[in-house]
Amino acid sequence: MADEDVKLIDEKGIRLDGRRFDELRPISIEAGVLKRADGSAYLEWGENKVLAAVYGPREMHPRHAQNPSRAVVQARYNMAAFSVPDRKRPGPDRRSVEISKIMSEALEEIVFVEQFPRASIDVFVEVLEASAGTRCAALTAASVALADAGIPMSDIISSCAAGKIDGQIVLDLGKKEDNYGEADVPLGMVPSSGKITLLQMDGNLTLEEYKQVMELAMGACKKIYQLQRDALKRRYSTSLKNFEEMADDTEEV
Amino acid sequence: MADEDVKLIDEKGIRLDGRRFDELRPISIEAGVLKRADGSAYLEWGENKVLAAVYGPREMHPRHAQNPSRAVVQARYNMAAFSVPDRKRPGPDRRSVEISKIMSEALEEIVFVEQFPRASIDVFVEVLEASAGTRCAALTAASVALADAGIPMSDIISSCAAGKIDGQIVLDLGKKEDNYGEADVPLGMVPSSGKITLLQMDGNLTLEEYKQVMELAMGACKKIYQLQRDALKRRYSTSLKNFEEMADDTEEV
Amino acid sequence: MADEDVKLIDEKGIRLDGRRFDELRPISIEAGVLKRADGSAYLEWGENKVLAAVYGPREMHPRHAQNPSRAVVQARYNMAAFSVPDRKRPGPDRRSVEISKIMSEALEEIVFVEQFPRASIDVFVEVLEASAGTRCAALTAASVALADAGIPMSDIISSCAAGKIDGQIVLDLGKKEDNYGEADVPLGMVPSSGKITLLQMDGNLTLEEYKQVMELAMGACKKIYQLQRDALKRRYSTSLKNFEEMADDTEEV
Amino acid sequence: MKELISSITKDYLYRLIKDGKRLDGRGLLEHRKLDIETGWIGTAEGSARVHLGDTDVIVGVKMSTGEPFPDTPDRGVMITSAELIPMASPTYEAGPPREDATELARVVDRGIREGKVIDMTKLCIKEGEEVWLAFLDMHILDFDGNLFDACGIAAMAALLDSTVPAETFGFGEDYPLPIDHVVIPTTFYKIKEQIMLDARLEEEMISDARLTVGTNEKGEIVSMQKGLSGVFDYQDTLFCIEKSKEIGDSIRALMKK
Amino acid sequence: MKELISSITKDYLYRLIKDGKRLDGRGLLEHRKLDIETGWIGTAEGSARVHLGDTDVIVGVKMSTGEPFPDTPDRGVMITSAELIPMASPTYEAGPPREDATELARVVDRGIREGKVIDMTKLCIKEGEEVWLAFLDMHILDFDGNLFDACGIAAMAALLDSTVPAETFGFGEDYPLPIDHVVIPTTFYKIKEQIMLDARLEEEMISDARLTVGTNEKGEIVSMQKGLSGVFDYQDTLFCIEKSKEIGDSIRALMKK
Amino acid sequence: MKELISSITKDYLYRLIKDGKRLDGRGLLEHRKLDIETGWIGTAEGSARVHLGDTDVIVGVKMSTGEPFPDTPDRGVMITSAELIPMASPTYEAGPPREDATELARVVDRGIREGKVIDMTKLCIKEGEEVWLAFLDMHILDFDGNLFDACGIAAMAALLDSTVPAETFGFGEDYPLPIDHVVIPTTFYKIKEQIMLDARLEEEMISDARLTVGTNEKGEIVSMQKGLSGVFDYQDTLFCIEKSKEIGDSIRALMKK
Repeated sequence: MADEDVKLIDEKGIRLDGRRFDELRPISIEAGVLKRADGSAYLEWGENKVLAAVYGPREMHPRHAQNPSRAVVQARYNMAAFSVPDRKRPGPDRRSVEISKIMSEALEEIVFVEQFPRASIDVFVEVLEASAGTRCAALTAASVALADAGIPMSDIISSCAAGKIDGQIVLDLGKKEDNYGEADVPLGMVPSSGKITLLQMDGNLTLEEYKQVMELAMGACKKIYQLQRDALKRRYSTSLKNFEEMADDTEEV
Repeated sequence: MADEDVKLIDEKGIRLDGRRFDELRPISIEAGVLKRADGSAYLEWGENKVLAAVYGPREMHPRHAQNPSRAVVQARYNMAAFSVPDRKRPGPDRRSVEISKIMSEALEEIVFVEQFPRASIDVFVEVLEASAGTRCAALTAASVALADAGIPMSDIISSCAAGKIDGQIVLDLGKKEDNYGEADVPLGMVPSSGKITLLQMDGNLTLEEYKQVMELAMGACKKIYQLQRDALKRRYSTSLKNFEEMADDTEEV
Repeated sequence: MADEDVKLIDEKGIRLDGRRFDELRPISIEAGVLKRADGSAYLEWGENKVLAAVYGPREMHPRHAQNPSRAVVQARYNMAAFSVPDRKRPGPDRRSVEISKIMSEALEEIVFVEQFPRASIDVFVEVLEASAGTRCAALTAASVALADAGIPMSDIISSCAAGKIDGQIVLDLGKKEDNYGEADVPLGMVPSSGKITLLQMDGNLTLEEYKQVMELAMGACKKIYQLQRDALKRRYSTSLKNFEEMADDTEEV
Repeated sequence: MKELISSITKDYLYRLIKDGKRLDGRGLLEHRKLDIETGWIGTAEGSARVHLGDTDVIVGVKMSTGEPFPDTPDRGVMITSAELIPMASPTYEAGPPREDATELARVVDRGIREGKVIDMTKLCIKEGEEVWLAFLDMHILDFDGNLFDACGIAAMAALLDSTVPAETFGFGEDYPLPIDHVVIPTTFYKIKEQIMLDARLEEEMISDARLTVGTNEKGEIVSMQKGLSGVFDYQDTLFCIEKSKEIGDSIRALMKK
Repeated sequence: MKELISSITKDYLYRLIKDGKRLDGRGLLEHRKLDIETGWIGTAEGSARVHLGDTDVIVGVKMSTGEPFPDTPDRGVMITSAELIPMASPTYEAGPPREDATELARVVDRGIREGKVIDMTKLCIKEGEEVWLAFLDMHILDFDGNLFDACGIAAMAALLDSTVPAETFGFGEDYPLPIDHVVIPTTFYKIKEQIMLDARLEEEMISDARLTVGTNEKGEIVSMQKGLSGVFDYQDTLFCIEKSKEIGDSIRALMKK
Repeated sequence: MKELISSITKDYLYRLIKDGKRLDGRGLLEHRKLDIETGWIGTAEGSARVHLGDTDVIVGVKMSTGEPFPDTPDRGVMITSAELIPMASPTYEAGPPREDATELARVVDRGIREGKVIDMTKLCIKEGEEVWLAFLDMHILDFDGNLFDACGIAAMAALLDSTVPAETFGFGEDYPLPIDHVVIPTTFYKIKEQIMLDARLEEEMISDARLTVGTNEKGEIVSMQKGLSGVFDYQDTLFCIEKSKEIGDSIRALMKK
């Protein structure tokens, strides 16, 4: 992040992509998009395209990594080579290793891991197109995929960033805002309880600014929570409808 | 492969190295050339120099790769750094990984793998000098090494390529022919039964041309089969002679 | 090593750093400098700064590397990225792999490995600053760390190099002497018995010169042996004092 | 880890196949529903997502500039890679590319390269110094068998969708990636002497042998790859080549829409 | 391998913490004895060894020259790495950096980078062609918890100790590495609803959640990193930030001596 | 995996050696039948295959051009590597070079480098810019002990066989690789206080200590390497050096033929 002479907000308070300071980019979520995975979700968030798959609970390999008293949640965040303007070399880099680690830790909080000793619950997130905010998109999608997989959970995590650009506090930074802005705070939380499961911050904020940033991000998490629930509801009703149709078919016979 | 203005066949139908369209390069095979390996073979084919060694059946490591109902044939094709005009970096590249895989699959067909559950049969091929056609040379040598190791087999595999250069169908492409020719079809087969165990094709052929190519290659495999058998016979007779001499020595005592 | 027109010894026989031919650089050793390791030592030798830590005897991982009849001594020599003028890439290179191997072999000689079947005794040496002679410094420090860890040993190893610069035999080559000298002979030995546990030589020596080199190096090892013993004595007396103070405290209660 | 199949399923499949039938009611030489969606990824120069039944793959093309190979100084360079990401199957694990992924990438690569799909001479910027590099990356998202065809078709579609980003690199106007031929691979599986097209996962798992044939719009064969430890005979290969031309034509027609 | 702790120790620690007490008698928001020694390594451009209680780390800075990144042609480059060498703990093993080391290196790196500690524009030699590269290497020598603070402080101290070796590289006279801000990280651990500073190993092992806050000399927040699978609430974070400023100031004061 | 030997064989060997005898009837300081075949590999600039009894190795030399090291701008560069390919022994596995291979490559490399075998100043093309790189690759084909001598001799023979491919690279006429010295390594093994030359595999496996001494045609020592966890005393080393000169001379004579 570097504050250059790029103008990110105009005199009317409108951002480069037309949003106001407290507006999210468009988000759409669909649960249950893959066949082989136990649970999955596809999420578009602005120009971010993210796919999440869940396998498990299943036996942990290698065995020495098993935890005898609970399941281990292993998230893997991966960017496709073509997901960024300059091709990314395939395979994990340090950034994705770190994101995978903090995602794993965040998700472990909501899963009832004690119910599955020695098991692993694997969450795979593929970023197919990236445009700022992929870790929040990934965490949001992973939560839905976990729910879709029927993993027992206390609640789901919603995630969104807020930050500072051109000296102003704004929600959900876009690509240029991320590159030229002054601070970015990705937040992951359980909206119903206010529990913070993921929190990072880079840049420069006073305490007062931090408070404004958090207010925006926490508010947005609640909205995203609703989108996640809606996606799961649609998924369940489809499953239900399929089931009912099957039942109907059976009756017809 | 790229069709340049290199002339590969002269007006009399003679190729750069003096061969006619249906001629093989000189091939010599010797079985039982290494001491530590359970079986081995050395093969010269034109300027190709290839050494094959077989170890096994032996316990498969790591254990989780064992197949409880049969042996696994693991071939490893490796090129020496000095085997090509521009030094090759040691270690497997994608080409050698692929050749190792298709060689393993081809050889598994002829070995009575059901006789050795959980075992591995390891075939190591070192290309010491390479000059077009190394995969056929490797597969041909590996078959002899397997037989030399006394591995129970239904038959042996013979391998040879044919292809198209300067618009003509020819047998056993040499280095320049491979570089500037229009198509190459490496074939591995069990000559006695006509079973095709390895088949690749790169370039451009009509169906009619494909038929001519295959006729040439299948015919050549039969000749190579004879060379393989001769090598094994020489090997057995030497072993036998050694054994008889030992017996003689014993009697003299 | 390359004999250039760098003058390494002046007409009075004085070396670049002011030493005579048979003088060691200043050496200081401190035992017991780390808390978590079972034993440790810190050594400064000229501008070399070396830290050694010992863990064990402990269970060997992976299990298949265990030796059922004795412990395995595994030394790991590692240079910090900042220990040399041109930053070294982190991780083992071929040089450190070789030094680790010959250090492991040397140390195995003095440890009563038969007392700990299946165990591993791990010796980690970090070179924090390097200035010629780090392998001798490392082996010397490792011996002290092993003793500090209370590992049963027949004796300790002392190590020092000698070599040839400007045609003269000298002890303990410094950085420039190593770069521009004609031969270097690192020696590791048990001074009390004269057993040679480590010996390498690079450069050019006649048999006569070799004898002079060895005389110097063997003599120096005896001096270093004394420094090692002193360091251990200081360490024991500190431990003892601590223990006595604890005892005193207890009595006061 | 290997995909596992129960012996009951196995026997059931064998019985079906013996009668020329398949799990999903298809004919032996019929492929699954094929869905090709291009232009999917904004950050890529070209992209295609292909659903072949439940097999789901995405191929993205990225381009940049670099040095040509010394022996082809006036030609662009194509680099193909495949990742069998663990999302796609419970048996895929993260890590270095497995030999399956290597074979897949190389077979797709050869189909395009030997089929002269791209006119590489039009990807030369300055002979011997700078040419276009085209990176073709294949991601398997959902694995239900026959990756060779799904990826080969997706790769072809992604290339047809691609634009050379000349402007971004300061070399004049963008232009479509120059495509000379449309190569379509079709993969045949031999199970108990029956030959079938486009196996689903369970079918693939009990296959004895596999043969991929790539043909172009003129009906010429440009690549073949036999796999697995079973065998074909010569007549089988002729049969597969004939069928490959037919099916290739119908898929090429589909791609033009 | 993971660090292991007995359930007896665990329970004992929980009881202590419930009463706001700690193993070594410190207050919850007190850090251990901090010892900073700079200029330690002659071969480095700058170095610092930090003892934070029994945690012992060394950071060395090496500089050389190289190409800038295309998007920052007039700025130097910093490369940070951490090695959890097996010397430091019975549970560290040799090998590729573990995810713990990766997180550590990245968090220290971001604190310095985002805190604009180094004036990178003064590390430009020739715009777009040659700039100074600063390599920051962290070695953990003895591990008794809280590497984030020990390494972050050592890194800051090593940078303050560093000289740009311009003479050696033929670019005029040596000059001190240009430092604009002094960023100090402080790490808080949450155990059973109590928040404490600077955990020792045993405390770290039973921590539910971890929060690192980096502040500069103006009291601005420049970096935060929450870790572990437990949670903080919003008020917790405000509390940690306030404390971080205070403690950061006292450590900055210590470094000036 | 380690080579294994039965305790019966072990005891038998010990008894033989005590009496100064060996498995194959050789004297303690006699080496096995040595067979050197050069010019074997057409694609290499030089090559040699060496049979030392049943130990069978091949060394190939490849040359290309590249940048010199900054501290030796007027000298060529030699890069040595050894592969203990799994063909050679049931205990070798494919994979990254093991520490045995590393030591082997480095000891052979040092013998040649420190023995000033190649006149590196004659491998300079343009000072500071372009020099010849000589890659020396050692392949172990059959392993029956004492790789140090087999590879060291094969390397020396391959270098003597090598031609600098100046024409191919456009630098005038080909010329023989400039060789200044002929260095021969000889390796001694200590078993139960007996010192023997050129151990076979079984002997190597029960050796306490190993000492390799490289000498040149003037009888000067150019490299030594002690290995294994046993010891030598000073007198042993003098003995080995004396013998090494003798044996080195006889092998040098053999190579001239």
